[in-house]
Amino acid sequence: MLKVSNLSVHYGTTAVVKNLNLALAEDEVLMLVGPTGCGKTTILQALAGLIPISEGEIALGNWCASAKKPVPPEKRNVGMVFQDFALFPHLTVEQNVCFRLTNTALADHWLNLLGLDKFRHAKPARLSGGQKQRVALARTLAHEPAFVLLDEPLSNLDAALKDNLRWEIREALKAAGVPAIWVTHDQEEALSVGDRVGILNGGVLEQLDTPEMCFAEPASRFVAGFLGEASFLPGELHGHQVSTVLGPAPAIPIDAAEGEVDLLLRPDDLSLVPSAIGNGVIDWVRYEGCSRLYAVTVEGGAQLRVRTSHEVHGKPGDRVQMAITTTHPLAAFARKR
Amino acid sequence: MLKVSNLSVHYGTTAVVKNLNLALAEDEVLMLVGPTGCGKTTILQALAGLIPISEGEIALGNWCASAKKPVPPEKRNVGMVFQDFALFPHLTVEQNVCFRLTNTALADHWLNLLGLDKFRHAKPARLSGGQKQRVALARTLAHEPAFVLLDEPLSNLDAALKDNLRWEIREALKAAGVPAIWVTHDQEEALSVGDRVGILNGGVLEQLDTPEMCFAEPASRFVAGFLGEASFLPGELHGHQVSTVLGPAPAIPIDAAEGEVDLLLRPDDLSLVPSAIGNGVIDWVRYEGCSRLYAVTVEGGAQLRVRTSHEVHGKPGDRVQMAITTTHPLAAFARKR
Amino acid sequence: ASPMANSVENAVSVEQLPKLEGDLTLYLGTGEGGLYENVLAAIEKRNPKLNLKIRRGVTSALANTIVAEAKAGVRRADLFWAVDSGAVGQVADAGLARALPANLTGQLMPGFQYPQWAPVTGRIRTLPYYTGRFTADQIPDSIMALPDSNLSVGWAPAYAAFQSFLTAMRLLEGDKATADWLRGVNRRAKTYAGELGVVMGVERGEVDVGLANHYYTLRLKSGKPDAKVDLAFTKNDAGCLVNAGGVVALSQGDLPINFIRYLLSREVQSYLATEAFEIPLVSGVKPPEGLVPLSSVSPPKVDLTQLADLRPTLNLMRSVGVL
Amino acid sequence: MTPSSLLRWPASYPLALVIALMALVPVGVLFGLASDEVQLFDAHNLTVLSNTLLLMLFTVLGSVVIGVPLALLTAYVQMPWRRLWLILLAAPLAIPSYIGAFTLYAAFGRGGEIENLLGLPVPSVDGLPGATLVMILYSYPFVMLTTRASLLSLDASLVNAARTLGMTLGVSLWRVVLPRVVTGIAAGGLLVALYTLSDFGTPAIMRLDTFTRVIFVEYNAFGLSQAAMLSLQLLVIVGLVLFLESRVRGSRERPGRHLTIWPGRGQQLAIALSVVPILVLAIMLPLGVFGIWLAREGTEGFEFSYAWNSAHASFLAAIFAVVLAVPVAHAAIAGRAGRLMERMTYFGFGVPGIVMGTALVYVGLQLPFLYQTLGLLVLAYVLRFLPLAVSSVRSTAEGLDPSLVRAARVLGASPREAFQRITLPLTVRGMVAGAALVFLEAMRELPATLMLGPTGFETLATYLWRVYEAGYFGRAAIPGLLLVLMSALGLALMLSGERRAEFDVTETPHS
Ligand SMILES: Nc1ncnc2c1ncn2[C@@H]1O[C@H](COP(=O)(O)OP(=O)(O)OP(=O)(O)O)[C@@H](O)[C@H]1O
Ligand SMILES: Nc1ncnc2c1ncn2[C@@H]1O[C@H](COP(=O)(O)OP(=O)(O)OP(=O)(O)O)[C@@H](O)[C@H]1O
Ligand SMILES: [Mg+2]
Ligand SMILES: [Mg+2]
Repeated sequence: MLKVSNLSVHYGTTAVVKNLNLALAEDEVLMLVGPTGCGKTTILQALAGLIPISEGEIALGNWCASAKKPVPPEKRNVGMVFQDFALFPHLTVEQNVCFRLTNTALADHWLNLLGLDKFRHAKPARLSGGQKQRVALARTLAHEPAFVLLDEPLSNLDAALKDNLRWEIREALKAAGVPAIWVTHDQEEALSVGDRVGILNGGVLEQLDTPEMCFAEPASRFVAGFLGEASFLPGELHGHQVSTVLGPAPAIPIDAAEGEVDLLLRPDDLSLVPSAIGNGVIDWVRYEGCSRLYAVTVEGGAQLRVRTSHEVHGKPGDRVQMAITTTHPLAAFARKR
Repeated sequence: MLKVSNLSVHYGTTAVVKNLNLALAEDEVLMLVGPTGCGKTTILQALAGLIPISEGEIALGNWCASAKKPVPPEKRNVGMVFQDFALFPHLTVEQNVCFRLTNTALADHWLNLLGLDKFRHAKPARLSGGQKQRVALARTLAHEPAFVLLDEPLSNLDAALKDNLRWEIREALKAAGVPAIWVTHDQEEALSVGDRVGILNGGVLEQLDTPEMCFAEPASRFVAGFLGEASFLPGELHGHQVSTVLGPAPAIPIDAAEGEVDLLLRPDDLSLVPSAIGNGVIDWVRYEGCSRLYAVTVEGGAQLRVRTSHEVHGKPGDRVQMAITTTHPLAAFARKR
Repeated sequence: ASPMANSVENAVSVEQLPKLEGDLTLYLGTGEGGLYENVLAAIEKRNPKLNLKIRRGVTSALANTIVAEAKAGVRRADLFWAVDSGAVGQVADAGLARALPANLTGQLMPGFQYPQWAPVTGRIRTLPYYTGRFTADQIPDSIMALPDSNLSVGWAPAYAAFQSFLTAMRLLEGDKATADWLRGVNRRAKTYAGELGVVMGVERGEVDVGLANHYYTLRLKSGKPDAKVDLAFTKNDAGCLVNAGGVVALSQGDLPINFIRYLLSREVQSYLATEAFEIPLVSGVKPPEGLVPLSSVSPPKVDLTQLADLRPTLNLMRSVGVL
Repeated sequence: MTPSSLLRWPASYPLALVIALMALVPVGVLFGLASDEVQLFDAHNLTVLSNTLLLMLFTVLGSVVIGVPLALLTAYVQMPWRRLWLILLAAPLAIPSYIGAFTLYAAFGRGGEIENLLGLPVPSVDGLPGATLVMILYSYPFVMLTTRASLLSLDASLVNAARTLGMTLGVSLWRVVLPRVVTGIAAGGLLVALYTLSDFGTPAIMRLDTFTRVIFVEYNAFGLSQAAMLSLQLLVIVGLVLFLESRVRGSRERPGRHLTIWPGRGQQLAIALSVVPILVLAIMLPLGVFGIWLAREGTEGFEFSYAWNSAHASFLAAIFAVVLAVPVAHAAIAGRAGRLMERMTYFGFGVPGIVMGTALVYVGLQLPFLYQTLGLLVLAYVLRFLPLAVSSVRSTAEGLDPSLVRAARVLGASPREAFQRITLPLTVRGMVAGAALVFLEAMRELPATLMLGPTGFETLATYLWRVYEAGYFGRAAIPGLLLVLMSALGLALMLSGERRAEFDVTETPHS
């Protein structure tokens, strides 16, 4: 079981990771998200022992590393899939995957599973970005680590493969009973694959909870905005009921908010019906395949986003009737001053 | 106006791009998608003149390049945003963006817009992946190309920034009236940003059409599967009507299909209601924030995917009632033998 | 032609010499263009039981090595055959040279008999001149008159042979006259790296006259008979100094001494004279072809070992600014 | 920076320190020799000093001007017989510069061989211009090889970015590629500078009064201690050059795709025509002049064992030099102290060979079991030429992507294993180039070979010198030719090793 206490990391004098606390269960998959440059890669490298930590402790199974007593990476038995692949350019795909293996059965298994069989004898330089990423993945998993770190393992794969692979990796991690920390940009990936989600902002963990809780009751506006398209609608909160220009709605106060609040609305919490006497005006619309996303300015000036079936047609400037359709309580944040 | 006729590119003896034909209007944005290794990057490099072509012609404005008479890249006035950034490591961010500019106002504009102001004097090695991508973007756009090639320009950005940037880039391209070819992995990006979408498979362009047409009437099963989660349900097609285990539905025959067909169903074309006497059994379910995605095996053995509100709860093994809810005609492909 | 071939009177023939047997290490210092390889090969051929090891090197470097070896108590060399007498003096001054038997040194011409080393061959200072413009009688016959002539001069001040010549001038004429001479020549001199270069320069007509040992000219002419260069000699001054290369015995036993005897044999001496154009120093051996007999030149009387003390000469050259 | 360098002494330090101290031993001996007599610099020597510095400066500039374009050519341009071009262009390293200087001197000028042969008057080659020309011809390959090694470990696809931004190929090479190989160029320039400082033959033959000549005069006048003192003063200049070179900072980056430039037929011809004069002057002219003399005089006395001796000793030296260079190069990358150790190994290269040789005799005499054995000769070669190996190993090692080593560590490899399996194979190219340089230099080395080899050990260089000294130039033709041929062979062998190490995208399209 991985336990991280009070971890801080500095580059020179700038703190890049501040006071991180984490504990992972036996086979838990933790998704780490956050804006670019917030320190995700840095955390993974610190856990792997690739950069020195300045404070705190990392413990896993039979080792415990601190700033004073570092444990070298090769003693940690962690696996890592690097954002920039880090394939050995002088070795073939097969040799990369078998790097320190004596029994190559597992390597074969992963090469097979990731569709790399026909590239076995190719050098990495000949592969496309996505192919490289799959080799990196195979290499890590074939070495049976006690704990896996994934730095945007799927960021260079196409959507179809990504979707399948995502679940294959998750299942493999679960089957092996290895805990993992998985960095991603993809909020869909973060919410669906992980057992828990950690949202990082400027080196600080803003929330660490189940996907459902992070999504429904974000700890901050930042988290709300980061996980899915958040719109905010002003309202008056009394107890667990809020009144807005779109009518009343059930609400959950965040950080004991009261009175003037901003209500978090997601595109699916709303409905949109074309109506000449509606309460909003379409700003823009985007086609998304199955659905369309509308941005609508409602009375009071708030711009809200709402997702409809692709069969609903509306043009910018059209007047529409908006309503809150969700039945679950909505997160309410104290109004910013 | 860009015109590509009969373009083929070989690496050694392997044809990587086969017989590509394209024409782009004044300010059109063409999204190019396809599985990894299908030749997207290769096409862009051929258009930019970075690799020799083996057949065909590329014409833009005042130049026309063929296999016999290549035009060097610097004569093409083509801007390119590279998949692997290709920033000049020995220059600062500002020097990169101003690379060949005499008037740096445009550089300032883009540095500003992309939030790079505080990194002006940093060297690329110190930036995180996403930051680098933004610099690459700024550099290309600041040089006012007549035509822009983007190789997965957003693949390393986080979701929030990606969403904004996507539209900013599109608008900038439109405002400047420059046509662009934009390679992406992200089918959502492909469908929403592009004026047209090209789906590439093994070096061949399988379909080139508006996003709506590509999505609703895919030219092949491959295209159907590539753009969004496709499920196929067996049915009997007569004219424009198909009958299935989930009942009848309107259909569009693809390639003059008749009789035994597979009906293309997207997760949003279906509804799911928990029901002890339902016609399907849940295989798995995934949380997606606003929604949940279910995989359900229906009578006859087909596995269908259906997306519901996140408020619908169901566990694997539960019996549910499935129905086709869409009113638009569904694409029907001749049954594979 | 084999070095053991023609026989001349007065000198000892190799036929009369004892056979050489055993291991012998010879340090062979070249540096001015000696070619002794054929001599050594012939001696080896004649003495199959002789195991001769040769270490070749720049003369001064070998001298330094011998001194360094002695200091470290490592003795590897039995003999040191050096191309110039200065190096011999250097080794002798370090007390490393073994005294030679009188019956050996007695074979040498008078004036070339030294107790601790044996000169093998001599070379004479000459004034090679460009025959394209000059005849012999236009060349001054006194070296000290050279600055006052209107000839352009090629020289190689950094060259050991030149420095020995200048040392002799210093000994004969004094420091002041030598310094004046240097200044005078320097005004019309062209500097070359070595005296072979000087002779080649003269042959091309780059300069009118050069200062060089005799054999460069003779060798050049033997390869190129129509070469536009010939030799002129001064009289009874440093300009026609006869210097010598020599050999030192460094280890005990008869073998090194007997080896030296071979070098002074009639056959070796005449071979060196005919093939290498060096001047034999054993009486009764003919001088090289193309060279006037020594007797007609009248070289100055100088103790060659004194020429080893180059330091004052170098200081003088520096002060005048030719080095 | 790797974590190990932050947490403790880099593993390469102790070894590098031992090697650096070893390399300093001869310099220490010079101090010992010089302490006998102290006579400092006199005013006259100022012109000598300025000649020396000018020769060094012009030679370095000229070598860069010739060597860098040739590096670009051999690294990126797809030419027919590219390996042959590379080998020919590196071959001048195998020709002793005194041979080159002498033949150039003999060929040009009034009454020179060219005038004799063609009847055309040609200007003579001597003085500062002549010496500079010769030094450039015989030392530009240092710059070419180190720059080429840097170029090959560079992400040259950035040229593509520059070209799409509207820059021509030439300008983008200039602005985007060259600034990133300044360390490689500087490393080559350093070697050229040190070589120029220590060379005696060329300035002597070209009649240029330089520092080495003063030293040589002293040495020949048996002023060994004065020569040692002057050598130490020369070392001050060496130190200055080393310092200047260490100020050059390139950017460190991840290796990437190679660039391939496809010239048309006409361009290929133009390139060939511009390269040929260099080869004519540096290789064909000396061999041709020797050939003329060979015809005039005939040859005798040459044995093929000389060639074997040359190759054998040089090969051993190349291997050992590279083995020793690896820890030194890695120490240099790891930190400041390591950098200092690396610098220390460079001193041996800047002292005139004969003085260095004498110092090594003193060293050898302390090791009687080694004295006058092949072992000591190889050791001497290694001490003299270690910088050649170090500089090329270092420049490739610097280009190594640090995340590769991290990946290996995370997969469970100890630092040692990661070094053996990742760092080492990925720096093979630099090691091969370094070995090639040492091999070529050792092939033409003279003073140490004469002074330290086993008695009777004759190599091509010593034989060449012997017949040159004796004025039997015709006999120099065969060993001269053999020297060039064998060096080319050695180069070819090593370059085939390099090809195997070229893992990146050299499998270029349409190959
Ligand atoms: N070697 C370094 N020296 C100094 N600062 C660094 C270094 N590496 C990264 N940083 C800085 O540390 C911060 C965190 O970087 P990190 O790579 O962890 O971000 P990230 O969250 O992984 O970003 P991305 O999503 O773009 O990969 C960034 O602001 C970056 O500029
Ligand atoms: N230099 C090369 N030599 C030989 N084959 C190559 C080379 N570069 C790419 N290929 C091959 O050409 C095919 C197309 O590569 P390309 O890089 O265009 O793919 P892509 O569609 O951009 O993939 P990705 O989405 O992973 O970036 C791949 O199968 C790849 O293996
Ligand atoms: Mg990162
Ligand atoms: Mg690509």
